[in-house]
Amino acid sequence: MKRLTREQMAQRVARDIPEGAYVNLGIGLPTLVANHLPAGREILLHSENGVLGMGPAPPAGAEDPDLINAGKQPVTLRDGGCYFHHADSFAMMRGGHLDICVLGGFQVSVTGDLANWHTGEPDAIPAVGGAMDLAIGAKQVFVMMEHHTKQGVSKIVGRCSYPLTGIACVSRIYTDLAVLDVTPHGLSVVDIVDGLSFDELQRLSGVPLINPRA
Amino acid sequence: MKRLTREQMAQRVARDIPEGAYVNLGIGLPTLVANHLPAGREILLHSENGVLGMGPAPPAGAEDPDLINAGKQPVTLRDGGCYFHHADSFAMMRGGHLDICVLGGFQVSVTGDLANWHTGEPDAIPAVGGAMDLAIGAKQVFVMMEHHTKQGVSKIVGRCSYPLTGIACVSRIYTDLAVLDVTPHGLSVVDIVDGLSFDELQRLSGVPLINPRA
Amino acid sequence: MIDKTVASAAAAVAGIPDGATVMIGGFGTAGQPAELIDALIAQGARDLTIVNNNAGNGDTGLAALLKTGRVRRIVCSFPRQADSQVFDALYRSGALELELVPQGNLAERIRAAGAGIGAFYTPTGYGTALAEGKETRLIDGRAYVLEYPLRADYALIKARLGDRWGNLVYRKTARNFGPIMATAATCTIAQVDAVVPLGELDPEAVVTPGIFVQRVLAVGPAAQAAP
Amino acid sequence: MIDKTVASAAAAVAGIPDGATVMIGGFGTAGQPAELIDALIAQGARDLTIVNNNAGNGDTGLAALLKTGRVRRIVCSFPRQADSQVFDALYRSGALELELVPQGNLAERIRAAGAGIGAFYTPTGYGTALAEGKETRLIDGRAYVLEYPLRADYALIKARLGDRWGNLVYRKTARNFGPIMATAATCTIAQVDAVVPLGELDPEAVVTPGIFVQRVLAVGPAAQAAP
Repeated sequence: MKRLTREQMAQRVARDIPEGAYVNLGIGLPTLVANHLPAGREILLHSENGVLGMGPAPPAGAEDPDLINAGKQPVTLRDGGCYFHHADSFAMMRGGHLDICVLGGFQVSVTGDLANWHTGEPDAIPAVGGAMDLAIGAKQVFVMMEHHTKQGVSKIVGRCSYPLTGIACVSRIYTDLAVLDVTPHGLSVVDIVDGLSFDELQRLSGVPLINPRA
Repeated sequence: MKRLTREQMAQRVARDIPEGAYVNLGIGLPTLVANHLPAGREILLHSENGVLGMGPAPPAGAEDPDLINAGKQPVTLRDGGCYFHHADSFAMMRGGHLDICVLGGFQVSVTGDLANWHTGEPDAIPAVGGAMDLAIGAKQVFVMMEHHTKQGVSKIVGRCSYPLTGIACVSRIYTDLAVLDVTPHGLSVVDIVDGLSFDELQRLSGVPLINPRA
Repeated sequence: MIDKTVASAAAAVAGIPDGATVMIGGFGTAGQPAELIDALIAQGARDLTIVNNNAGNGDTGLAALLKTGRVRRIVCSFPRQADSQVFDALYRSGALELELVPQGNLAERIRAAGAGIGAFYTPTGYGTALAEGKETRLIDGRAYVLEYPLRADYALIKARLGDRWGNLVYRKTARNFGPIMATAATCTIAQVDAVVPLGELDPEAVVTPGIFVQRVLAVGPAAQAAP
Repeated sequence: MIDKTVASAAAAVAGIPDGATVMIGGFGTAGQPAELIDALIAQGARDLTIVNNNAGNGDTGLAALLKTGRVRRIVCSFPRQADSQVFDALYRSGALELELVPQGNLAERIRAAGAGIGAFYTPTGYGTALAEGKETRLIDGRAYVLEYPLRADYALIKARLGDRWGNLVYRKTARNFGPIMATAATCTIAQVDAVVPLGELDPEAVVTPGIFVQRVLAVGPAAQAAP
């Protein structure tokens, strides 16, 4: 069994984003998804700092400090894109208009709770940004994260121990080992990395998984 | 004593609107105020259907059906004026950004309650428009109305018998007989039409008035 | 390739079912999507709830729709006008239910639906007949009424220009309710004077981003000059 | 004649008292009104409450203001950044009070202040530590948190162009919080690259109508190219 690289995870997420989708890619790992969107599909990227129809990073030297994404990296605007202010941008997110948002995660629970903004450690400086708005606002919330912490502990849990970002908000989880759907009955396996069996995946996960092929 | 004409009432209101004021003129009688604003003063007219910096009516033949005021009459736009949508327009009104609105009235009470949208008769078709928003939103609410009904009954009352538009919202009343300020102590006379004494005005009014010169 | 343009007025209003709540843009006739309303009349959906600032003028547009008898209920701020005879007769006969809403509450409730707000406290209407029976609250010494979002299944709106992604710009005070209704409906249908190539609308001046628009119908500039 | 332009940065920030609540536009450094912040530092007001999305980057702009020790409290959504060392040190030492607000609630609370909304129910944050102790309500089966408006005495914002009536247009994603902060402050001060004659801004494309702006300072286009 070979764990997916970060780029491979991004590729796997990108495969599930259909033509015409309005999508917000969270800062960090999810940002990589932009590099793997199929060239043949028109997909509209939203960034919470007031832009829809975001294009790729500009060539070196052509950066515009007034045109950035939510991660404060320079981006470009596609033909047909437009700008709006922060309240309009978050109305778009909170009003249920985005088809998909892709977020990073510290933990996801078996019922789709998400923890991704704060480790809860007393000396950590908290920062939440738009994560809570995306978690409750997008029609589908994809979470993209390693299956395990660096210490080898499953990030898929019965109940999040880190402070929550949103309750029962996650639709689907993409890890370096598998893709899991959050269903009313629990986490259902969509696919598994090559060379890993369902039983092995189950042993590597913190919660009971559903094998739809069983 | 000679009652003011509608144009004279409009002239009297216009005198009290200072340079730089943001003003909404309600439909009906208040619309006349626009014709009497001193030429030397820059005053910005707002209309709730999404325009700030409204100019006078266009010459005949130059009407644009897409450029109208709240009374659905053709208007023009001054240099420096702009358009916005209905939620933004009412945010402007309700957020306390207009300095003055001028409204018509059926009745005003001694405590500044206003009734101006509905006679309350069972067969009357109601229509409220933006009156309730202006009544609670503008920094100052001027009401402009005849002192008496056609039947000779005072429209200045102890308590409105018509359905209310807003509670304790009126700042100043302009009638064809007098100008009255709504104060915590009651209605205080600002000025009286030529040839009418305070005592006569008091007799013609439905509530006790305050004579600040007494 | 995303292409939200539709070829005909009939295609634009296809699928609107009986019983739908339909927002219709416009303030009087400014911004009223006349071609889409005519198409809705031809389409035949009935038992409709209509949300508009007014209740029709003369005997065309919204008034003509009311006249078909297919509207059960109207939510508006200013039904009574000099030329609202169609509404007046239906209302007096009891054939049409009216929910009268102060214009600012109407706008804010539509915006709230589009923005995901569950309810909001508004000062407008407090202590009046239009707030009767509604929850109230004193906040920092001021009295407010609790109002709920107003959503729709469809919105029919009129804009000046659009593109195949559904971006829209409007014309003068015909903008009015269009941008907020677009955010509050599951399916927003915009009639425009013309569809322009992608990238032609100034990204700083797009008023309705295409995310809020599902169908775009070009009706030609004649519509704009029409009375 | 209405003329909201001021001749100097010092005149722009004149009168901001100790203890004031000051909103500062910008998302990171995009849209941050650097010249106005420098003028506020020179002006000397202390015991300030600052509202901004972030808590300063590097050691200029907002970070430099924090470094003066004149900010008592900051309301923001994303203080921790790679280059937020000034904030980090002040926060860890307990010298700076932090109110952390989800970004959408921050934007909506600012908008609510400008729009006269008394409070609103938002789904964001429900069940999380950031809604602890706040009133909640179930509406149509969904859980919401009650949030209140966020007002300011002053707003310092950056736009691209302005005119003597205070109308503003912005540049790309530097627009961000500027338009809503302008509505929520008693006195809004805008720095612009240039002041243009009245009527030169397209009335269809004005983003902030002048009614929301009290002072306009032209700082020249150099400001825009600055990092």
